[in-house]
Amino acid sequence: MVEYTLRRVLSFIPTIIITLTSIFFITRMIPGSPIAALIGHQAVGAEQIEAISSDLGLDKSLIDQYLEWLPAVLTGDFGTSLFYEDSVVQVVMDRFPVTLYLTVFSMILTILVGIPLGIYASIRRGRIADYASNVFSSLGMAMPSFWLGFLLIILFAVTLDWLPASGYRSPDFGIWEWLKRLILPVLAQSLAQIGLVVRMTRASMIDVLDQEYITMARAKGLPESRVVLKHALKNAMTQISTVVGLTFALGLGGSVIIENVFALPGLGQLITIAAVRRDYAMLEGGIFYLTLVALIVNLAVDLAYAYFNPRIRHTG
Amino acid sequence: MSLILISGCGSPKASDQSSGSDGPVRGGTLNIGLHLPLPTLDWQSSVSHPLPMVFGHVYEGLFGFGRDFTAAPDLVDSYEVSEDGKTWTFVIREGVTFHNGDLLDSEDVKASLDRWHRIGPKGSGLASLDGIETPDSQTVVMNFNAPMGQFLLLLLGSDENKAIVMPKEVADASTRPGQVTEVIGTGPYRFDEYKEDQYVRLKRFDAYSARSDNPNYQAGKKEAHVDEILFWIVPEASTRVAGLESGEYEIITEVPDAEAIRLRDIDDVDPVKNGPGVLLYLMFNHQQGLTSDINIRRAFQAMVDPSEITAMVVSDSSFGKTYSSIYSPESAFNSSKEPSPSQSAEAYLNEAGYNGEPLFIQVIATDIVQQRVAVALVEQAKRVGLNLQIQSYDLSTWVARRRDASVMNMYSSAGYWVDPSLWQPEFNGTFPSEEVGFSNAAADELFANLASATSLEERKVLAGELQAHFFKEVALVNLGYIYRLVAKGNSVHDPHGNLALGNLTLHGVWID
Amino acid sequence: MSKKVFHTTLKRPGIRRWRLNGMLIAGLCLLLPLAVIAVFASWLSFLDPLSIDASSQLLPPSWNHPFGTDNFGRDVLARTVYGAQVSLRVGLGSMLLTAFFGVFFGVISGWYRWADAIIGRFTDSLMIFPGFVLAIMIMAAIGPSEFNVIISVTVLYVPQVIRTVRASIVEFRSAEFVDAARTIGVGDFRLLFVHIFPKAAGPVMVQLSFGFAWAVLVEAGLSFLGLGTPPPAPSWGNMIAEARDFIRSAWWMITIPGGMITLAVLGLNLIGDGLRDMLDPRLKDRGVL
Amino acid sequence: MNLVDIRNLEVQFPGATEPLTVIDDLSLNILPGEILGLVGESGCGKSMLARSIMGLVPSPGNVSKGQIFFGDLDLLTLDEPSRRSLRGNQISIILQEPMTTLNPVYTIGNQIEEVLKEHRPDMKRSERRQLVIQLMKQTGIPSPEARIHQYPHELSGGIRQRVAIAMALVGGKVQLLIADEPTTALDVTIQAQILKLFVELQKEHQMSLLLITHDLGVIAQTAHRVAVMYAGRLVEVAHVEELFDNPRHPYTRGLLHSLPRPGSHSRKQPMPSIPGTVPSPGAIPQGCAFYDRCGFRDDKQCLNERPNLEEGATEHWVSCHFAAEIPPFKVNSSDEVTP
Repeated sequence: MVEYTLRRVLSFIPTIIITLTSIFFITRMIPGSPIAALIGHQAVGAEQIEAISSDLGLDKSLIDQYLEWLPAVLTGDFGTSLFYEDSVVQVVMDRFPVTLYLTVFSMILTILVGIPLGIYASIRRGRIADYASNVFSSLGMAMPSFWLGFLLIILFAVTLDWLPASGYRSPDFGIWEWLKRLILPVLAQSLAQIGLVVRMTRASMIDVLDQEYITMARAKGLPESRVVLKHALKNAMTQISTVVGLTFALGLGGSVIIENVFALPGLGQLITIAAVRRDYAMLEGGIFYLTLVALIVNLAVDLAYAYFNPRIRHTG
Repeated sequence: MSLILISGCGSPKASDQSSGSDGPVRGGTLNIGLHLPLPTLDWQSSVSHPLPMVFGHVYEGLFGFGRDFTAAPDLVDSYEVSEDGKTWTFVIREGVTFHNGDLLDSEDVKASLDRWHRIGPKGSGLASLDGIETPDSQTVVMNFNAPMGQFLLLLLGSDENKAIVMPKEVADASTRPGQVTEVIGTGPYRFDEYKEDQYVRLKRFDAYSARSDNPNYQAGKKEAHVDEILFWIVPEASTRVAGLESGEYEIITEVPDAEAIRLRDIDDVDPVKNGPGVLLYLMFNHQQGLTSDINIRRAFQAMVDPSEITAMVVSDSSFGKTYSSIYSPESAFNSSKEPSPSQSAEAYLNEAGYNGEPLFIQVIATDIVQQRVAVALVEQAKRVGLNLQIQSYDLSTWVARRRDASVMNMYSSAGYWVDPSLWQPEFNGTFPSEEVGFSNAAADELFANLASATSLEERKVLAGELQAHFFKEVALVNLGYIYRLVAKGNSVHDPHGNLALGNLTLHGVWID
Repeated sequence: MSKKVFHTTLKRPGIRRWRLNGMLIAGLCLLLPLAVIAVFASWLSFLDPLSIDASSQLLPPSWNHPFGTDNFGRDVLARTVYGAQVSLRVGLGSMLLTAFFGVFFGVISGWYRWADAIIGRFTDSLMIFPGFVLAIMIMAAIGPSEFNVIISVTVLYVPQVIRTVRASIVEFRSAEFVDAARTIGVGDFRLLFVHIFPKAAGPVMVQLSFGFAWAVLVEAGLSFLGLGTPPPAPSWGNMIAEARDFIRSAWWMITIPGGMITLAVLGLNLIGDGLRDMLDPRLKDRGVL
Repeated sequence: MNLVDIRNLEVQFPGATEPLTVIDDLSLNILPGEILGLVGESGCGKSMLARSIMGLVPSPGNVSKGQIFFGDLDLLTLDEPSRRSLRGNQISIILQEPMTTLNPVYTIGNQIEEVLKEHRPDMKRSERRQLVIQLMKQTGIPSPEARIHQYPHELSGGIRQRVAIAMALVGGKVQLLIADEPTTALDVTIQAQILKLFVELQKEHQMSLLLITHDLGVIAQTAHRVAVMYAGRLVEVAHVEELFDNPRHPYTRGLLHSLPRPGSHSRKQPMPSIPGTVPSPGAIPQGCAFYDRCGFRDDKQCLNERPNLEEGATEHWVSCHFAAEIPPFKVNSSDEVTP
């Protein structure tokens, strides 16, 4: 297991370099220059533009820029944001908690609801509870999260007036002040994820429950709860953990749009604004850190997979 | 001059009257739901919308807008202008301190004006400045090589980019646009904290030295009743409204006018119609492409139906207005009107030999007003056989394309004009770039005459001539006026009616 | 009842076969009416989805406007129907492109080891980015338009199809009929695309039908962010974006397009489920992906 | 006294229109200490019978009629906890495929020990360990101390099946061991070893063994008595010598004919097989289930009247209308295989 972990962690390095390279070239494909955004509506002379341009290193060739950029970035230096007057990493770290709260809470909710519901549906296969959970998960996956967000706002904020419609306050303002603004975004974010996890849990549980070793476990006289939770679930977990990891990555991507709906000042919003402002450094840093989280979760999932599946652990 | 100050329902604030006997209460936190994040803390370098709303309370200029949208003295105690309009001498009020405790003197004013001139979007109006002298600590003398009749208004930067005053050390150290080292002003509130995209906190500046004359919008005696002002960044309009209703915010900016009808029916919330009227107007590429043909521009002039356009932009008809002048209905120059087009749009298109070629209006994807204007224009163009299409861009691409004569046809803009000379930066031939802009000797001459005209009557006549000239040349097309909606909870008292004026100004505002 | 069923008595006879057809039928029932109306919209005399009318702004649903009107006085029903066209075009267009590139590169990378390394790296680097982020980056880079949405959906989805196709091809690489075909001199290209690929087509079909649903969601999301189909085109995502300011005063503006997206995606997912159970029994009872 | 007494058992699955009967009015007993072979083609209901005894008929199937006595307990009326306390403890089962009967994610030690944890909760950990190792030794697993930490995928098929056997026996009180095709998936040499192990263990533990197989050779080597199943019904039950010498049911005879015997078939002659196919549960004829494939049928009685299982000779039960008339069995007489 140690060796496996080491190997997986080492394989992380090329992945990161590939990620950074993709980010660099895709963001530099974006038309329009950061200078235009920086100077806004005013008329500025050509000399001034050149001055700013060379100040920002934009007058060099793309390859030169890349070769200067990559080593710096690998040491964690994404430069200074054009607009935030602060190091990119600093700005990203300011926003990071918001996105993390959103995605992690959504993930926790997804796991707490999705896996048990999927297990329940699998053991009630073909009965009403199974169909009900199928309808629920199919609808959840079909609804666009941002639309669901608005429906939740209409219901809980406008009609019932129980929760704020959007915005964010840091925990400094009090736990409830903080938490109550995350409830609706987390709900909107989770529903599709729950749908996915319910379906995958159900499917892999059904696969597993049809296996002979489940019959065998029952034949040993084990109570049904142990059969399902010990013998079936651990086998199904290999697949479920993969889906959970994938769902987390999808959630990180989806957070961009949810942060937009609920006006949460997180990484997603930062990335959208940076894209509009052509704040290359900010955009690159933002996307990289968002992707990095996805990669780390992926790694964790791989390790979990190995943990649940001795065959991988020993031979993989 | 008639100002529309009171909310659309026509009932003056009952709460204000009833509480009038109690007088202002000191203290409390005022929570504002602000519609946009601050792109920068450097107001001097930006015309961005929310900046005046926040920093108007932190910084002061030599002058500020008065209730009648003329320049009223603020940091200035007295001033005089030479006969030729080229030399302006200001005497600064004594005993004004910055938020860092330093005393304001003429060097600070000079450094601030220099920086504004250098990097301020509206500071470019000082092109004819020869130099600034500071004969003593309270006196600033500015010399121009041309008459500057509009100078005081210019200092107000259309209420978007005012010539504010900051300490000399800060002004000198902050060389790059967008990056001010410290936010230090002389206003009644001091800047406390900005949490990126979350909130801005201002605290009352207890050492503030107010003027002694009557409160007058952004000038006169400014009273700071509340202890702190928290501007919450809430880009989502529905959230701002919900927050207002739940009492989370006391005041919210940029309320969708669709909400006005509903808000009037809610007891503890007051909608406030905010003026002066904002002109929506269409700007063209005057140098290249189809729109360089005056007959095409005239077709647009003849084709537009401002009543329909404003109806599309605002949802509540009381917030739109058709008004055939490029000066705000609330301004002193509201007497002169545009004539009517003499031919139909189809006839102009015929003259132009137009044959269904596509024309493009470029919009900023995130700008709802621009988008709505464009949608309406496209449909109106369709009716006269003009093939107009929308091109939607992010802000910076939009800005870049606007300067590019080979791709730009037209865009819509919005703003209020309370003085004819304020049009000068838009039509001096360099805006948005020399390759695109409107440049015209007759207009230049009119602007020059305005610069040396000091009497209101004289200026009014020139304003009328300028408008007629713009109409004839179709420098721009008037698309109608809209009013903005601000809303407050009725715990908020605004004895001077400042919330109905221009950008959010909270002087004199107090809460129960 | 066939003999086969008797042999599988331990594995619950009969039940699933009926259900899988049920899913396909349910999916078609949801989607077909929508698709038919969208395709024949021009013949069905809907109102002009673009024409504005200051006298009928924000009208609630009525006989004249069954889904009400929006803030421009445009008929929401007409916009919904034409919005369906946008969604269908994006879904169909991106899935056709995805199928073409996915199958081509998938087959190549499954067959030639040298290509596998290159294509594999490429797909990996595209799949690194969490979901939507790559789409945002691409749309920011190439600008908002319906065609660009198709491209960006394709870029996002092609790696998954490449992987599926590749896996099937690798499975067949050493199959007997392949050796047999080779010995009688069938060329690589013919072998791959005529003999092998059709055997692997089932999973691709299934994946494309889920991809279609996903494309509808991505288009809506991008348009909502202002990065997709530009206004005034009546795309469902645009309609939701435009409805933001009116969620209190005009509920029909936001509920209807969102409901349509939900129905369409639900229908497409059900079709995918049904197809999967029919074409690719190995994956029975699996979810999307 | 019977160890197991099955009376008129019927197992059904819900069908599209009416329930499908997979075990039809089956009565059978198992004596203490005997090895009872249960033979039949795959799908005839053998495994379902085993699962009925275990109480593990897969949903949505269910036992719709009959009784199963284990000693004097009627298993079908017991509540679930009581049944569970018998399973793996007094009644154990070994399944066909050792690859899939062991849970891939737990060590085999864990999986064997689990039985003890369930049924002998008072046992200490170390005692359990000891017992597991002892049982593994007994089932012929080399170096059990190391093996208990291994996962199923690290073991060979034969060892896995031995693990399954150890798992079945570790409870220590086993009275009935059901082996459902325990050697089918194994190599021939391993098959013999495992069968030998079964016989040894059966004697040692003094238990009854229900050996389910489709392989008459296996039966001939090990069983005391044989029961033959066809399409959910029992067609013949007899002592093993009696059955092989004097099969009375045409189906049994067909099976015996198709049994390869050294020298009994020339290379040119194809090995005889029973023509036709087993009817599916929804399509069983009203009369004899074997009617379609039978060489002795008549068109009246066999078609319309279901034969009962009757004791012809001593302890030789047959269900055939013509049991008495059919001529003595002669290997290679091909007269009876075609209808």
